[in-house]
Amino acid sequence: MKRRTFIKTLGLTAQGAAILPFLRHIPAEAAGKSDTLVVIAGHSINSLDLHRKGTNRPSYQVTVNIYDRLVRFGTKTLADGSLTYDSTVIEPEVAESWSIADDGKSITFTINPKAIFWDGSPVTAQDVKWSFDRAVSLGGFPAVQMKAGSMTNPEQFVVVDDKTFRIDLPKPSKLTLPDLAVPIPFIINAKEAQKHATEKDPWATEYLHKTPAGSGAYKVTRWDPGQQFVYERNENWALGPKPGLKRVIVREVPSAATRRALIERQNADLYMDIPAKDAKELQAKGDVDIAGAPIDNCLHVLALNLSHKPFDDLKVRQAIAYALPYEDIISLAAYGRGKPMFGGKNKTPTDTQWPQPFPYQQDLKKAAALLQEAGYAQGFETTLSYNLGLADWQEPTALLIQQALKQININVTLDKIPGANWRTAALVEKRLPMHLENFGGWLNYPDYYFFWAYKSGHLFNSSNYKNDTIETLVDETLHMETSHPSYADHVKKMIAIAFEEVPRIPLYQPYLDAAMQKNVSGYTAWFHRQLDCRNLKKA
Amino acid sequence: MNLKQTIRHFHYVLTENPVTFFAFFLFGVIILAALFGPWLVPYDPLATNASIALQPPNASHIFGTDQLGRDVFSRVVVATRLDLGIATSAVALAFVVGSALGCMAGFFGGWADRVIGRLSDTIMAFPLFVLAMGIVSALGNSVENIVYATAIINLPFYARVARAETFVRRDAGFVQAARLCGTSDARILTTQVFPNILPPMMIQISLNMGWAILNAAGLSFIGLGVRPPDAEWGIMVAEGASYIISGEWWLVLFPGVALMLCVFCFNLLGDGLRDLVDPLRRN
Amino acid sequence: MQASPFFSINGLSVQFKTRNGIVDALRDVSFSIGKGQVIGVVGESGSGKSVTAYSVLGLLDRVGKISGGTITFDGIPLANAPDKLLKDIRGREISMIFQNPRAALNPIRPIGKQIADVLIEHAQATQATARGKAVEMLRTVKIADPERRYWAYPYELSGGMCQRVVIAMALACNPRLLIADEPTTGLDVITQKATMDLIQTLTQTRDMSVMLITHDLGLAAQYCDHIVVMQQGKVVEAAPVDTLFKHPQHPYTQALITASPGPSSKLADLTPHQSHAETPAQLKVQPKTQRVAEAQNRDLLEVVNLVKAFPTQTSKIARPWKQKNKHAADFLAVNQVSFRIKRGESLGLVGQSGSGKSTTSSIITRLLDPTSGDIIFDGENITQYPAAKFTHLPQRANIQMVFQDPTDSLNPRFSAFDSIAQPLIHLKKLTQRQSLQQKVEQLADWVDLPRALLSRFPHQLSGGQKARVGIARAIAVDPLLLILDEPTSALDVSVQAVILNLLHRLKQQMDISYLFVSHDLNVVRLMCERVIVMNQGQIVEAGPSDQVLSHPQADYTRALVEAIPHFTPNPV
Amino acid sequence: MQAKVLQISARLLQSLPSILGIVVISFALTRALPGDPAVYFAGAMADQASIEQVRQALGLDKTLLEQFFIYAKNLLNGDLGMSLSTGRPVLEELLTRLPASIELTLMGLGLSILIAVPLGILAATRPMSWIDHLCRILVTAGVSLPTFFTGLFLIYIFYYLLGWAPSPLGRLDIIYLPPEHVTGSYLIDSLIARDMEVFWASLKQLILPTVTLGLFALAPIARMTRAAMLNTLASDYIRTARASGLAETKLLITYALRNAMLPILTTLGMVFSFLLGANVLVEKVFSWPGIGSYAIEALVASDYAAVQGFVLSMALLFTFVNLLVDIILTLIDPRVALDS
Repeated sequence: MKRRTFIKTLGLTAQGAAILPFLRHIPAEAAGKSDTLVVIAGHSINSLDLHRKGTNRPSYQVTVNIYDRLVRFGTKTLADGSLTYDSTVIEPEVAESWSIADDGKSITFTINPKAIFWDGSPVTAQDVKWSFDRAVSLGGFPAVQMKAGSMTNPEQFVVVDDKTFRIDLPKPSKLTLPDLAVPIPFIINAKEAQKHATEKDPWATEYLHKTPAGSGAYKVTRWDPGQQFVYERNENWALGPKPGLKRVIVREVPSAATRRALIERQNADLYMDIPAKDAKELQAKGDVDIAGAPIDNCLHVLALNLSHKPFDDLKVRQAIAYALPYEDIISLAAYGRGKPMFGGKNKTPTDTQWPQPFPYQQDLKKAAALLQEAGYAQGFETTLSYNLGLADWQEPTALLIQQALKQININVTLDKIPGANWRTAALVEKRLPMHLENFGGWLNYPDYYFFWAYKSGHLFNSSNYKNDTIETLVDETLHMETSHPSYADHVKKMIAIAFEEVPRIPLYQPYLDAAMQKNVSGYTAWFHRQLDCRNLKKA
Repeated sequence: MNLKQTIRHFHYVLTENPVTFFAFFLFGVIILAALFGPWLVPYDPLATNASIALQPPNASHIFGTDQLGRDVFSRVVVATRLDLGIATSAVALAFVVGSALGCMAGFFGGWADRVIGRLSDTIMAFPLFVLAMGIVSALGNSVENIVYATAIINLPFYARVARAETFVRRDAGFVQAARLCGTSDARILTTQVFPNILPPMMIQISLNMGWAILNAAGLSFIGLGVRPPDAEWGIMVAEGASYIISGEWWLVLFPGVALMLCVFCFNLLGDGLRDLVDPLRRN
Repeated sequence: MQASPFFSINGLSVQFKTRNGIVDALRDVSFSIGKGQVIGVVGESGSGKSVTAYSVLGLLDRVGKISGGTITFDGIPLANAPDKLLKDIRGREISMIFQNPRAALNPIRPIGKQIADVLIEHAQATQATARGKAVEMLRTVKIADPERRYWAYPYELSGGMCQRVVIAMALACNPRLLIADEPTTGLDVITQKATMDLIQTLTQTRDMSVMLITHDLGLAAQYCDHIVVMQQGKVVEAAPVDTLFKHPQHPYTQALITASPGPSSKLADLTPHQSHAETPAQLKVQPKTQRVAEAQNRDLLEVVNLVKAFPTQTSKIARPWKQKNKHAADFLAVNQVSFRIKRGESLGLVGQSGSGKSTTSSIITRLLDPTSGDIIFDGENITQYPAAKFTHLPQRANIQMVFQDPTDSLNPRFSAFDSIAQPLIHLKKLTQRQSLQQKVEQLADWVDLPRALLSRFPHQLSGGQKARVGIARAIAVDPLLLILDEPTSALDVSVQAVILNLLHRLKQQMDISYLFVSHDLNVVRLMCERVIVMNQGQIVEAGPSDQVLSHPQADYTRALVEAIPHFTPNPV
Repeated sequence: MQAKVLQISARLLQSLPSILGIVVISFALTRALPGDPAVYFAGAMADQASIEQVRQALGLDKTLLEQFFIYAKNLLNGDLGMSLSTGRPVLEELLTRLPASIELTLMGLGLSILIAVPLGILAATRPMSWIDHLCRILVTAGVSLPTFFTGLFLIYIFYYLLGWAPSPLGRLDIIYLPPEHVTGSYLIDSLIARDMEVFWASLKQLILPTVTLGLFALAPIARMTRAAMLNTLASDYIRTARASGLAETKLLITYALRNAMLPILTTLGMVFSFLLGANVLVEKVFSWPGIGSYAIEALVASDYAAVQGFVLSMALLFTFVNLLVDIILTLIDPRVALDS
């Protein structure tokens, strides 16, 4: 017999602090087995607890897979046969049912008795309250996201009885229920966690950082920071169809070239977030499947900062919008993995579709004329900044923009900013005159996008754009049901202003691409852009 | 007569060692490209052209085109000036400051020696590439800062060589004789000692040139290099590296070979220079 | 000699390939050595004597090649013999010892092991017996406590002991011929005598033949039966010792013999073909009438209780934090030295290396600060100025120095002109190009340096020429006191003779006082009226030169005098 | 012997100011890094208030001097702080990653010694011959290539095209388990565990990165070996040994090489530290879980504690390696203790 190391009994002594105590061994012959999936990703996770400060974006997937939420979004099959989440359908998860009060100011959930934590204890309303209290109390991103669903205060979370939980709202909002389906309001085994809470750390962040306590379909059985982590199926999970994979191994491979080699040589089953060029080429080769669809509510834009001259001048912004080489950008920077957002037929929107093409396309004469009207016939000098962490699409885009603007006498200096400094410079201090931006809203409503990206002072409004009509319109529309009679009208007005004023010039709507071997099925594209292992299967 | 002798000596070293001859030839080509590169190339190295992106080498683009349709040959040739500029200024800076400090440490000894010695020990104890990374990211991503960072990490090497070479000459007969002639220490250091430590320093310079170029390339690889769209070998290799697997080998091969030849040339020149200036081998 | 000598070299030619083309190092060299015979090969540097020795054992550099002739050892041809054969001959049949014994031993291997290596290599011992035999060899060469010294490293032994270890290595396998290449150069005279006596005893008892290569005629005369004189790669004369010294045939041999200073030779005898009476026509030295008249009898220099202490390594390591009050552990290089020099007088300062004579001269030159004591120069106590400050004082010009190593003391980047001009520019503020040129050329004339050589750099000058540049530089500023630190020790005898005469002439013409530092008693006697002898930092004897040399009072001086090898040259 | 002990302790004392300098410089440097860690760690969509909250939690609202003293105090207690980006103690992180880097570096160094020293000797015994020139060209070509280029190229050929090498996924293929932790080196640990299969597997993973790193170290070692050998071969004691008829191998190894080892060893110490720093790029290409890749990420994230910890541990390692070299030198060369 080959002396490969097979799984031994669970619960052997842990070796070193780096490894979780559940399981000591990595599955043998993993890559070949049909119940084990090897995933490669470019980034490292840094925590198993999404509420903790400093938890990075790649870590969100852990929460998605190992914790449950009260509700989740449904899934749907697209025309090309690929699966995607359905932002219009909310399904039960821990909550078997819920009812919204007639005034819309509270939602009451009944907890499914089949919801059971890993340690065998049932999920109770107390657990949900503790988890939600934690999400709004620890501050940082979780609190901000909860706030989008009008949840800011622990007092809003009420334990009616063991199996009944109620959320009180200051006013009715269409965003509350979808906001409960995002990764943030996950449900923690409060009794387990509280055992490890201390006075200094009442929310047990140190414990949950390394030791999750949940009820989800998967458990993390091993985590070697910077190298890999392993999901193992929770055999007792009953809140949905039984996941098809017993084990998922996520390897972190920093070099994109190496990742591509691995998927091509079939040493990995699935490659999340594959760069557009590789996606395009691998699709053409046909050896692996590429699943990709435009990301909802997400745009790659060129943002112009209105607090820098001459971008305060509408004509200058429009001139630039007419000067951009949209088609080149889609072919050379996005490699076709982007949905055009230019060349719209109408000056004003005819429907509430978002995002939709803006009524601009490259027309250098028009651009030059507009610039002349604005008094900048001689052009001007400016700096175009982009994020080094996203250089794979931002650098070619920036170079193409630079070349194009040169033709209308705008001399652009490129400035690449390391990922760590990007947020400070672009979003917090909002000091970059011209830059590339890629905000996407988790909740798929145009007004949600405008709330973050066009409202004065809001984080993703890196253009320092301020428009009184937008301010009022967004405030009025944000919590309004889509069925409301004035909803469509409001949204169209907002989009019309964005068309006209262009503080953010959309380039294209990006795709989220994943490459997988032919025997992998069930991949679903999610708004949070993370891998959800529950639907995956391997033949 | 002196000139004649020098030429003969030069000739001897070159013919005795074909590798050095090759290095000098290469050096000439590199200098030519650095000086006249922009006038020699067939295309604008910055001009993008979507219709011809990622073309393999062909008759009109002998090194092919890159992902934005820019001519790789033109970019490789034009990059020579920037690369050589970075390396030269960094090495010159390190040489001037390092040898000044090293000479003082070696000549005066004592307190100056201890402080300068500790300082260079401290810099040397840093992982040098990481130090360069830190400096560039702290000071900001620009060509000048790459030059400063490269100069700082090279500094201790010059200081050390200068110190050692000065130290052995500190009590040499001709230094003593100069003292007897009423020459001040500062003058002795500059006119008597310094010219004599130049040969070993020259070797160090030439070896460091190659290293400085590689260093800049490494910074580019992790995204801390020269700003686009400027053509620079390191960036081109770093960018092209991710295209190896997808089969666009020309993106990385040509700038890579240019980079290698350049570093190669300077390294060989260092060896050649050693032969050329070594007084022991003159007789 | 018999018909077929034991060892013979016949018509040997050796060529070296250099960057300036092919150079003949040896041309048609022939001589032979009989069994038990001691042959001296004598010549100045570049005469090819060492090349001859290296050719015998095939030890020439890669660039050297035997281009003709034969070397026969006991019937075996050695010239261009295969390496395998030579390897067996080396150390077993023919051994060699070298100059600079410390460098000739592997610095990181115990000396005993190095001897054992040779024994094992030539199957004279097994791993088991090698050690005992090596210890035995060490005892043979009179190394005390050989069992313990077996494990000693070369740096732990004195130069003389190192040479004895090298001899032990060479004799370990009882070879039949020993080639000794300048075996005592770098050793002081007393050690030299002991070493040579040892070689003589050991080779005589073993009936070995010896080829002694030396530049020192006295040494050759004392220890050899037969002498071969070489010049520029050729044998110019070969004769038994007595014949050679009594009736030298070749002019070169004659010159060599006369140029070697003996216990009774006069300065003028050394260079008989040069006329001493007349000075060159262009040499017009301004008489320093004022200076002379002023104080003929006053002391120019008075040194009082001079002390120089150096911290030792151990005192530094043991107490790095205690920088003060560590005199007890210090090494006293100069210990309570006092003497005087009168105006126009020459004082010899004699001692072996490490005796403190160089430190003393450096302190007087004010290149070094004394720990205590006074130096009164021309009526002024100059110890009041620290060395660093003295450089800038006008008094600086009055004390100048000629350095031991003419190569090291000239800046390789300065031409001869620049070197000589340096003191004129800095001390005499002579900056006008024309007068500078004039003055430098005049100085060159004074020291017999052809003006054409002034534009050359040190590496383009011969040793004697470099020495002249050094002297010209020292006298450029009309010093009152010139310190000569072994000025001729790096020169061949014939050049030494000329330089000594030059120095003597300059002293008379310019009325300079000399402090002549040397290890060579014969040279000191020629140059100086009075001499002081130093040993271990202290003065052991002082007095008029002739008296000290002919009737030494102190034991140390006596040993020194007795150890000088000499011959009695026949006046030509 | 006592002198040697004193010598070594004096060396240790000497390195103290350097280490202090490193602590200060690394602190200053990390504070000079742009980017506000508070903003970074507050996460996406954080507002001003939550950023301030994070800032306080990180202690970044205190003055620089205060921060430095807190840092220095913690250091003295052996506390290198918490890595902000991974949320684990820096010390623990470094200890798990250091063996990977050291194993790789030592392998690379070992490989280049195996190639460069014989090459250097060969070149030195035949100076200016075609062999000499060839050696020179070979090793110079090795050092002229950027490591990330060599690394990717090797992956392309030996993994992607030929499929000879295992997938470039760090220290061990997924199907194997790391051996029981004893030394941290997978090679040694698997031998201790008598698990030959894991041994071969980790050796296979090591080959490509080792070659990449080794190529880079060839030049300095070969160059120094050649120079040192030329020097010793020209020395008097080699001539004496040759005149005594010692065999050529004995002459080259026992006499020449042993003496040439002194400068070569000093170079090796330098090269080791240099490689340890230079392999940051190699680690990135081969997904090697070493401290180099850790440092890059920490630097990009302005993760103070991690960068400082990395720099400090590298400096200590550097000091340690140099000390080790010195000790070996005193063992080889009886004179060293007395000199300098």
